[in-house]
Amino acid sequence: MHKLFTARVIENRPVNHKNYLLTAQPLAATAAPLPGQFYMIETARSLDPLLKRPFSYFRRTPDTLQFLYALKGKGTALMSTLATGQEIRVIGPLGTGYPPPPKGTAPLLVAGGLGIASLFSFAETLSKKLCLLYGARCRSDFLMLDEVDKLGCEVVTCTDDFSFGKGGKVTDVVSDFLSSSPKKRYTLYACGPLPMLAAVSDTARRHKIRGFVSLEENMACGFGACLGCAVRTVRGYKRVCKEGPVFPIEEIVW
Amino acid sequence: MHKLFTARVIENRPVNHKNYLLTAQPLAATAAPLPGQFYMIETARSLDPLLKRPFSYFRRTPDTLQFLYALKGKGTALMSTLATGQEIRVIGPLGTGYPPPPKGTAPLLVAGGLGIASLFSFAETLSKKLCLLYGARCRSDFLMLDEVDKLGCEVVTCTDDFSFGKGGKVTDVVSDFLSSSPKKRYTLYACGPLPMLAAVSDTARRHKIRGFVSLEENMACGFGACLGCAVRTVRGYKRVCKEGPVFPIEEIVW
Amino acid sequence: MDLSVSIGRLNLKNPVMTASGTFGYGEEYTDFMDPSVLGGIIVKGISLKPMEGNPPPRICETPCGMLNAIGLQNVGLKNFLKEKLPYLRKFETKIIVNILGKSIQEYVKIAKALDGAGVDGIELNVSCPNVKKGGITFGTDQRSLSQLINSVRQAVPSATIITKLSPNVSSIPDFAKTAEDAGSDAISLINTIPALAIDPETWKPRLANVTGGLSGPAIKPIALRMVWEAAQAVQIPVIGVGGILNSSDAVEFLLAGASAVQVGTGNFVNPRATSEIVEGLSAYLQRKNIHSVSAIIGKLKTP
Amino acid sequence: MDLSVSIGRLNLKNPVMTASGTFGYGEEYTDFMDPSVLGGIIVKGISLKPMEGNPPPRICETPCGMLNAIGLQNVGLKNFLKEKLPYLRKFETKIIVNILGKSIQEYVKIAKALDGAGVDGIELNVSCPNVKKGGITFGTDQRSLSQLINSVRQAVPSATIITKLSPNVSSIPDFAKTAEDAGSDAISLINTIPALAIDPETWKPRLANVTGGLSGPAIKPIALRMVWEAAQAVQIPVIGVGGILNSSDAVEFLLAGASAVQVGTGNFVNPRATSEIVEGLSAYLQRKNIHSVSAIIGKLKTP
Ligand SMILES: Cc1cc2nc3c(=O)[nH]c(=O)nc-3n(C[C@H](O)[C@H](O)[C@H](O)COP(=O)(O)OP(=O)(O)OC[C@H]3O[C@@H](n4cnc5c(N)ncnc54)[C@H](O)[C@@H]3O)c2cc1C
Ligand SMILES: Cc1cc2nc3c(=O)[nH]c(=O)nc-3n(C[C@H](O)[C@H](O)[C@H](O)COP(=O)(O)OP(=O)(O)OC[C@H]3O[C@@H](n4cnc5c(N)ncnc54)[C@H](O)[C@@H]3O)c2cc1C
Ligand SMILES: Cc1cc2nc3c(=O)[nH]c(=O)nc-3n(C[C@H](O)[C@H](O)[C@H](O)COP(=O)(O)O)c2cc1C
Ligand SMILES: Cc1cc2nc3c(=O)[nH]c(=O)nc-3n(C[C@H](O)[C@H](O)[C@H](O)COP(=O)(O)O)c2cc1C
Ligand code: FES
Ligand code: FES
Repeated sequence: MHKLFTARVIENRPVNHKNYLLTAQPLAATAAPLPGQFYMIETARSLDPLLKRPFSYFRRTPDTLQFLYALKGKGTALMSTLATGQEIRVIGPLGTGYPPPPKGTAPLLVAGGLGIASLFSFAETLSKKLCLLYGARCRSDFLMLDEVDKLGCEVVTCTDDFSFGKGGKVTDVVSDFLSSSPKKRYTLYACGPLPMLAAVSDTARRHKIRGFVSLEENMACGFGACLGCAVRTVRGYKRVCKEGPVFPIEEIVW
Repeated sequence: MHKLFTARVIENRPVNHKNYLLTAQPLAATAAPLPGQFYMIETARSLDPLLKRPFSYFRRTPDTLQFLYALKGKGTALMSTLATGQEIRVIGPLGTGYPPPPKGTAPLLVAGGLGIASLFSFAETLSKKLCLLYGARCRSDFLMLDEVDKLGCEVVTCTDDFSFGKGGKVTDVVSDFLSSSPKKRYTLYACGPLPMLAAVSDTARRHKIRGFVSLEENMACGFGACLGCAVRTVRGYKRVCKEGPVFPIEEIVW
Repeated sequence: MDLSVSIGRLNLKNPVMTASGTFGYGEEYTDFMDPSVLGGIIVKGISLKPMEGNPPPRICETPCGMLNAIGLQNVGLKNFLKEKLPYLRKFETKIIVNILGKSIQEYVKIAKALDGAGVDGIELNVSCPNVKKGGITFGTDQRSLSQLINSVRQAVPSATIITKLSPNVSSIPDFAKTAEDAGSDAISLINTIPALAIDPETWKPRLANVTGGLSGPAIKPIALRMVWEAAQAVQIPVIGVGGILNSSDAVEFLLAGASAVQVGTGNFVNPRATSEIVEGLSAYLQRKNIHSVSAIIGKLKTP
Repeated sequence: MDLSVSIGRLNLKNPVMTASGTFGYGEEYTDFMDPSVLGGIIVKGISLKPMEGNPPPRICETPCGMLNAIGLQNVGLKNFLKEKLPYLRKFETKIIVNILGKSIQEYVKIAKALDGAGVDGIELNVSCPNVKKGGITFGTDQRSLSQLINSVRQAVPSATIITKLSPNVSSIPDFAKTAEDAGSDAISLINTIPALAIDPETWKPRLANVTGGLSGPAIKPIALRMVWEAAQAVQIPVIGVGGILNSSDAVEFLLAGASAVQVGTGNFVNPRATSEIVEGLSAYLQRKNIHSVSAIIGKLKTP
């Protein structure tokens, strides 16, 4: 299997005001990714941007990979101009995936905004018994809601500005959710902005449930060589790209 | 009039194995170029390539500018991927144009390969009394021959490898041409590779006719500020982008 | 919105200047912008006698940067005063002249003439070989640098003197302090970094001069580090130069401690760059609800 | 096609090596290429005791380059010998270990242990502060550098010692000669250039360590100039490092006088870069009808 491969852009379209969905077809056999893993993607054939950018895969079909990405800086700006047919170099799948929920616990997925990009494929692999709490700043920030609905699982949406679903931060919703179903044992899986992850981890600790968070850090290589993506854990620095991006909540020093 | 403007790509298509024709529409009023002038074109929205690239304009229509360009290095490679609708920043028109032939002389245009890019628009402005000698390495290197035919003037083509038109180098053809029509007085205008320009200039000198050559030099600014595009003349260094690119033959120190 | 800053006794209406050698004598940019919007114009390096410069090729592009070996081509002091200065004077901005010489005497002569002609400031380009000292450049030898600045200071006691530091040293703070102690009113940095590019096909250097000076965004992180180090070492104003293309780059330099910035290669990439930076700075401060540009100078938050 | 080159007593099957700190301990690249195709692997800098490194963020991208402040994180000498070296030994290539210390004694201890363990060579990273000399780095002080190399030379008389020069000096030839005179078998250059990047929104440096080392294509023209200067100054082999992404970049360094090259940041951009460079060099020589890579070393055509 080749972890460095060329893929052809099949489609690259905006899904809302600042997010795109890229569908690419690897031109060689590649390893199947595990939910939670990511790819390093060449955003342009230029020395600027120099480095590839890390993206979780959103979904895998038999012969394509899909990435859901936000316009952030110059790499993603150029990425959004990739045209159908163009070829891009990609490295992956990389990192660790979400571990399956231990027996006797139900998976509780918590996505903040773009965090859905990494959790969606995980949700797909789980039986429909999972619950997905999906929060965003406002109604228009939700991504791929149609696809999320199709998952057929319990979905609770919420918005910071009360414009859709429950009102309030997803962290509060998690807290309420756990308090209101004290009998059931959950394993938490969270992906989203760092402050959200910290708050959710705290909630998990308070409710004494285990959980995993998917972290981000600036990356040069994505495959463990540069030591650039360090995150402080209880056992010293670990590499987000190699030992992560998914870490057990109790390992992270916030 | 704005010398720095944004233009929208109308069409960007290959005309043969290594040359493209870019048609762009300035989005603001710009000055009308004189034949022989050039534009600095942004080849990509990236810091690499950093500098714009100089290109003669091939043709001007009421609302577009056309550029005929060869794939050379990274700038032109990226330029060839510009898609219809994309916007590029352009500076121009820049430099001096071809001066009109002095009274009593007939214009003799000598184009070597891509040199046609700069001479074509000049030929368009001249009465049909001109003669165009157009040389290329081989048959497939000729560009825009249909358009050249439409000029309606005398056209003599030649190829180094005898595959089309007269056989032999365009420099020899110039020499033969001048020897065979000794009565007529010509003003020579040449654009093409440097060795060709040197040889043609030498021929002009031997036949005691005046003439002009269009030169190239690496350029950073294109508008006279960096002093990067120096060419040695009998009166010291001059700027190809400002005092040129068209220079009287007798000024250049070869 | 108060964009004004002071460089010694010189008041600039805003901190945006052009870097020497990249703005001609001002003429070339009037097709694109109004030089009067600038804080200052730093004129191409002027020598006592005209210099014809290096043979071509003089420039080439490198990743996110460019090399130049113009060879200090310039019209010389006399022509500058007669032909170029009157034109420059028409713009409502400060005119600072970058000067260079092969000996201290040459610098002093030029400085005196320019001061007499009423230019607003003098920038010492010290990347030139000191012929008296066996060709070592003034900019990489603290003693020569100190003597040079001292002599110019004495010759033109009331002129605003800016010393433009070479990046080609181990310790920028040492040279910054040398310049301050010797009486410079301000320092500007960085000049281009000596570099080389080779054509792997022809085996020849890409510049006729073999080496050239690297400029552009490629060197911005180096320039920024040096400006930050220099600003911590001296009390006099520091002027940041190196790879600035837009107002966000300029803000980085101001935060690192620069009181003003110069734009060089950026003028070639976008001939309206400087005027857009003036506007961009103003918009940035407005957005951040800050009323004076001086409030952000040196405000880098370090742990 | 003969791609072999010699670095002191060491014979490399080809001139392509990995730069320290960018190839891990070899494990990470086996998904992409076979490290046995390389001329050599330079291992991440090893210190006497394990070092945990700097807090994040440790890296950021800059125009055509990147900054890093990894903080010399490494497993330490003991773990390296026990856990990493046996793995590295499986590749059919030379293993050169980059070492660092805060005192000459530390360097000597590490060098002796590595020499005893039979590594193929030792590369001295001299960009570390010399605690005995008040923190000045070995790499920017000719006397400390000379003492350091001398001491290591005496401690491991038959080892191949490569001194990795800091770019942070005015005169590379002086430091190259110092390394040669003190008994280094070869020099490699350049290490990263100290640099800074700032986030104009948060006013914070982009790296937790404030400054970091600039690497990548942005610095290639500077590295190339320094390699060219160094190669003219010394007889010992020079190893070129800085911004090499492909075989055409490697050819530039060989023409400038490098006997071998190291690829650093290029490994991140393209994890197959080094093996593609080996193939590309071979194809280049074939196309040019040259039978041995040594025939192009130092063949830059200057006027
Ligand atoms: C494991 C992982 C998975 C990710 N998955 C997704 C995803 O599915 N969809 C999505 O939109 N984004 C995802 N991101 C974030 C994405 O990588 C950044 O938004 C992107 O790199 C920004 O690039 P830029 O050039 O547009 O921004 P710039 O700000 O111009 O980037 C500048 C530099 O910062 C680095 N950088 C900036 N933000 C981040 C970040 N959050 N993480 C890592 N490096 C960063 C870039 O790599 C680059 O070196 C993921 C990040 C990681 C680490
Ligand atoms: C006045 C003028 C008019 C021109 N008109 C045309 C035209 O109509 N059609 C066309 O195809 N080409 C024309 N050229 C040449 C064209 O500018 C180069 O082919 C182009 O710059 C190559 O860029 P690159 O990035 O693809 O090549 P690279 O080799 O990667 O360029 C590297 C660097 O060299 C410079 N450079 C390389 N070749 C030249 C050159 N010949 N002239 C100036 N700079 C150069 C580039 O600007 C760049 O800085 C003209 C050049 C000049 C000076
Ligand atoms: C073409 C060119 C010519 C230059 N000429 C001079 C000069 O005459 N005197 C001087 O002190 N610096 C000169 N410089 C250096 C610039 O003023 C500036 O210090 C350097 O280019 C870094 O800034 P930048 O990255 O914004 O270009 C020149 C730079 C370039 C690119
Ligand atoms: C992430 C990273 C870590 C590095 N670690 C070391 C190191 O431990 N020891 C050392 O001598 N150089 C180290 N370097 C410097 C490189 O070996 C090399 O000299 C420099 O990056 C320039 O080459 P490049 O442009 O090809 O990256 C490191 C560079 C990077 C980017
Ligand atoms: S990104 Fe290089 S080690 Fe993680
Ligand atoms: S390209 Fe700058 S002066 Fe001609």
